[in-house]
Amino acid sequence: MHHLLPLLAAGPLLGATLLVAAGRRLPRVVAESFACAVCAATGVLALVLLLNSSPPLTEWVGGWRPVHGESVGIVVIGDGPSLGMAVLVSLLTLAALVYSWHYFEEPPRGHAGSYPALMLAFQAGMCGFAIAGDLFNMFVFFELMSVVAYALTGFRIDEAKAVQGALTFGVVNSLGAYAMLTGIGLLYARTGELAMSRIGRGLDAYGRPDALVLAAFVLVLTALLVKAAAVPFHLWLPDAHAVAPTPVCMLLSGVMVELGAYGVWRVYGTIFAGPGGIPAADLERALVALGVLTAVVGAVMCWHQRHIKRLLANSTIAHTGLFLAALGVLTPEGDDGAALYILGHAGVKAALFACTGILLDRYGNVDERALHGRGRDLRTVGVLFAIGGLALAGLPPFGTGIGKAVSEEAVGGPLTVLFVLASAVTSGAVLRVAARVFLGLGAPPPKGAAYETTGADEEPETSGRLDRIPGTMIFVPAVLLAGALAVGVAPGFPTVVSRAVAAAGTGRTPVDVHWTSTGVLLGCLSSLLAVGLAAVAVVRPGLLTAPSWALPLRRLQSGHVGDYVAWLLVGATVLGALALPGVLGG
Amino acid sequence: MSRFFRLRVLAFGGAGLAALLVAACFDLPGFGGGSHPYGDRAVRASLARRTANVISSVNFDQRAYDTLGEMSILFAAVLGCVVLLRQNRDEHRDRPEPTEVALPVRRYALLVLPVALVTGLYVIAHGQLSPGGGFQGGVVAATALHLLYLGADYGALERVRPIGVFEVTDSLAACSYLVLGLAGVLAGTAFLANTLLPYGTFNTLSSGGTVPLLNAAIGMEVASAVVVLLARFLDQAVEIEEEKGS
Amino acid sequence: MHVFPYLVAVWIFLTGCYGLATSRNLIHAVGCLAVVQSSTYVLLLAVGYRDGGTAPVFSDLKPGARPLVDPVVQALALTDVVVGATVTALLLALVLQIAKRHGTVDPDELTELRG
Amino acid sequence: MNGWILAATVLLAGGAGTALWGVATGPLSRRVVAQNLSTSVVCASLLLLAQGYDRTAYVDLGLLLAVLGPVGTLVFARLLAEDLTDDRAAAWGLTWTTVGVDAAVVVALCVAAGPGRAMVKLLVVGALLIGGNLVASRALSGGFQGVRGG
Amino acid sequence: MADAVIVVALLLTAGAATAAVAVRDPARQALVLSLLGLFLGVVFTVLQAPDVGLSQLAVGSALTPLLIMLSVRKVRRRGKEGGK
Repeated sequence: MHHLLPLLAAGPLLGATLLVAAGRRLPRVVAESFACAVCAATGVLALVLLLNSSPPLTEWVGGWRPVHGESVGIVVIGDGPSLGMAVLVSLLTLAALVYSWHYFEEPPRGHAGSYPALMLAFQAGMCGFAIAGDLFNMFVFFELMSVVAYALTGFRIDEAKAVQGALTFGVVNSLGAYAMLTGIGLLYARTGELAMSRIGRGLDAYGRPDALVLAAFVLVLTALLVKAAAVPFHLWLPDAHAVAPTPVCMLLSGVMVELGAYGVWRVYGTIFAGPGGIPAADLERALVALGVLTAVVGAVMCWHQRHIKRLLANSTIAHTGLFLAALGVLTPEGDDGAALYILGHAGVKAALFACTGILLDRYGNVDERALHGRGRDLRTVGVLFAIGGLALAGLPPFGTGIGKAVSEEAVGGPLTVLFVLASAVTSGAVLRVAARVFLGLGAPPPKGAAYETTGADEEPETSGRLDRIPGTMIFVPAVLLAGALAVGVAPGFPTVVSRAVAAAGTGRTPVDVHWTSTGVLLGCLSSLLAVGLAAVAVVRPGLLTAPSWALPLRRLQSGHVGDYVAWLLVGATVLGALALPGVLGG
Repeated sequence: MSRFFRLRVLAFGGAGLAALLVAACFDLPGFGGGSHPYGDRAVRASLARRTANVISSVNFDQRAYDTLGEMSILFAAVLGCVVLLRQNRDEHRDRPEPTEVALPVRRYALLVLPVALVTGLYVIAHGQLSPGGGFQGGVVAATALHLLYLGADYGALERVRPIGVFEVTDSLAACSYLVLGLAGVLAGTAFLANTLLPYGTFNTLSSGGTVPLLNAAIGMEVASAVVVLLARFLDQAVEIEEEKGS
Repeated sequence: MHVFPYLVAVWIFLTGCYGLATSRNLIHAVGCLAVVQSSTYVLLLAVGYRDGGTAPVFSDLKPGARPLVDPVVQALALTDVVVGATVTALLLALVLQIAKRHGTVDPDELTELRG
Repeated sequence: MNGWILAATVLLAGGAGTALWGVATGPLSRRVVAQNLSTSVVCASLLLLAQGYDRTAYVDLGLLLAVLGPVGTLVFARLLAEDLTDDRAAAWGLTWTTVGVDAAVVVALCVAAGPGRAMVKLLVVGALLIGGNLVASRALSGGFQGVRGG
Repeated sequence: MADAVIVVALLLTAGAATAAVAVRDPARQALVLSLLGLFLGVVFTVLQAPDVGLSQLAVGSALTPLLIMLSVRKVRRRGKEGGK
């Protein structure tokens, strides 16, 4: 069984190469069906492997099994979290492919296969990243998914914003990747190994952590946190996610960003968790601090957007902050909570993007103010959008709800307030949009604000504006929301997730995860708060308009690539400073 | 952000990172140190499989999965460039005027073109023996073709370079690398396992099992990918014009 | 000499970052990114160097005749070179489109995405 | 450290250092000439290093640079032709000096290698390098007339 | 003493990298970058990595400059047409 693990990356790649080879002569339908088939087959493979993943699978690619505990090959890991991420990646890619089925704008002449081929390569990159057990291999697949993501983000070359967002995305993420490679170089110098578990053992054998371990930790985490869009590495994300084609947004926000958080968990757990790595207290301080900051900044920025895709992108930032905080407390419950939250969030966020895409294709506009009341005739979309908004707040029994409840229990204390508030604010912003656009509530807002990105005058992604919404475009968000619901209601599913996470960790005993009354109450509280916020925003917009203190925060989001690079360096410094005490204190 | 503020932020971040990295440098094992456990194992493994160039053995045998990723990055980036540099709706093509090239330059280009192609092929073919391999040779061969543009003119290059063929070669070469890897799974060993072919005699062209085959696949892939890539850039720089007034 | 090559790598990394942050031309910025990347090559190969060693390539060398440098970092650096070249190409393609759509390649003049 | 490596070190410190200075400063015409010069200097040092390390396999680096280096200069000559029409980049004195150095290096290496395949390879590299250098210089001093569109 | 050539090569590389950042015009920067590629090739040779040196020379001496110069040309041509 374990021999099949590398096929999770190789399978989609094979499909992509075949599509490009035959793409010149292939009719569009055939190319897209083929891509869906390959994607689904990979998903089934990942699922089958996942069901067989206890005890965790390990595969040495090329058959270089360790001799006397030493190998020259690359190890690939198939445990619960890695295969779970691979399944999630495959499902979302399939959803994105079905969503863009036949609707996506005319492919370049003679290249009918190129868009589905890029999607398959994206899937391959993300799956390869998820199952990597070798640090350099992780870097390679990190780069693969990044490169494909840049190309897909800039896919609509006649959109000025799209190409600009894609370039910022490309520069910042590449810089992060090179930082990671520098970190790999440092770790290789110290331990002479590349497999993550062996690097960890090498560090432990060396003894106390020193500046080298700290620097390697900072550099590797910089790359992963750039991917995960933690403040202050996050600035590229709204620019890229707001301009990418909708199906790509579903993947970027739904799973690629979360892969960054997953990477942090994986790298810390296998490399830096031992006595030679970074002490747990320091990681906790660093991750929780960055997570809180990210959640706050994301929520504030989310509230102040009028460009709907940008609003959703900022809500992704806020939620990543919550994931990082949940992972950061380093308890089994925190890991379980984050895993469930990521699963639920993926479905909800992808569904919200899918609904926004329908608005874009129908009205050529994703501006909350310009669309005021125009979505009245799109009842189904409006209902889906509102449900998505509520689910974002963690309304029971959605998957986001149980994920949030478990995480809240794990973090405890004042952080619970943060979870409630951040999810309520992002959800409130989405509900505000729903009320204004689909119900036409409230007065049409006045024009003109200085420092913001409007969503007016966007080109639809279809070959023309849609008069009728194709069934697939409604079907996909509905299924995605149903999936998010299933994460919360399927009996025993949370416990299964908990078991899978436990089996991959340090052999801790799995805990029973289920809805608690506190969790349900807090979920309902967030949802109520969100509805309240949205209501106030619609009825009395004056009460909640941009207070002046938020303006400096918004000025940071300048779209200038130089600024983003400068903040990346600051982020690395801050990360180093947060983790420093444990290294100094011997 | 103003320029001044950006510089301040940059100075803060840069200083912090610089301090961290310099401190890390002093904790690194001294330059030229002797402890390379993985490297020593790789040399032994390479000799056991009779591959004379250990780097090729690492690339195409021991860590062939990394090379798969690397090849996919190249493949995806070229595909991305093809998509990003496509001719847009508001653009049209202009035939470029032919260029006058000084005679010695033209002669040199036509003379060196075959030499460079042969050099490229030589570098690919000896990849598992002496320094070189599919990537290096592929780039040389692809660059050589563009001597036609540099030394003659763009039309001459276009005549010998059917882009469609190169695109298909690019993807089929990538495909064959994957198929060679899958053969290992089908044979019941492992993905990209180099156990199907005899390892041959040390230091000959056919030594190393599947290493020469994978090397050749990469060479083809890189050469055609670079040709396609440059074709897109040349297209933009030379042929594609925007509609006036748009 | 013990740390000099590493310090050179750090210098190149930071210089490249400085150029990237202060660049007034996106093509120049992509060039600076290539500079940043070259620091990783230097670091990797410096890590793998062994005093008096030679390349582990046996076409003109008897196995065991001389000490060898680390082949693994060389394979990593080789991968890295390829990645760098392709990323440069892809980013340049995006810069070309920016030049077309915005009419400028000065990041200070790109003001569409903000807030 | 043997004589060959010492020679390469001196050549690099002197020649390549000068080339770097020339490329980084001054008018464009001077910069392209310095770029062309750097190919010759670096290629000669690579050949010297191959001999110094006693590794014939390293000669491939010199071969590759001798083939591609002038191609790189042609790229600049062609795509900067418009900028170079006003002040032509001619520095024939410098060009002949480097050609002389290259020839001396190749001859010395051939003597050291003795007759055989290695010597043929060295001669090929030398011919490509010197020919490429001269042609690239020619191209820089107005080798591309009327480059418009093409 | 055997390290002298390594030091020289590293210094040249650091110098070229600094110059590549300091030279702000992209066409001129491309010239410096091609030199940086050559010097990196030398560094790789003296660090006994001829394989990496070959690929660096193959990429850095002609391919990257060609890509950058083609981009510069396209951007400039646009600028000129816009100016008319």
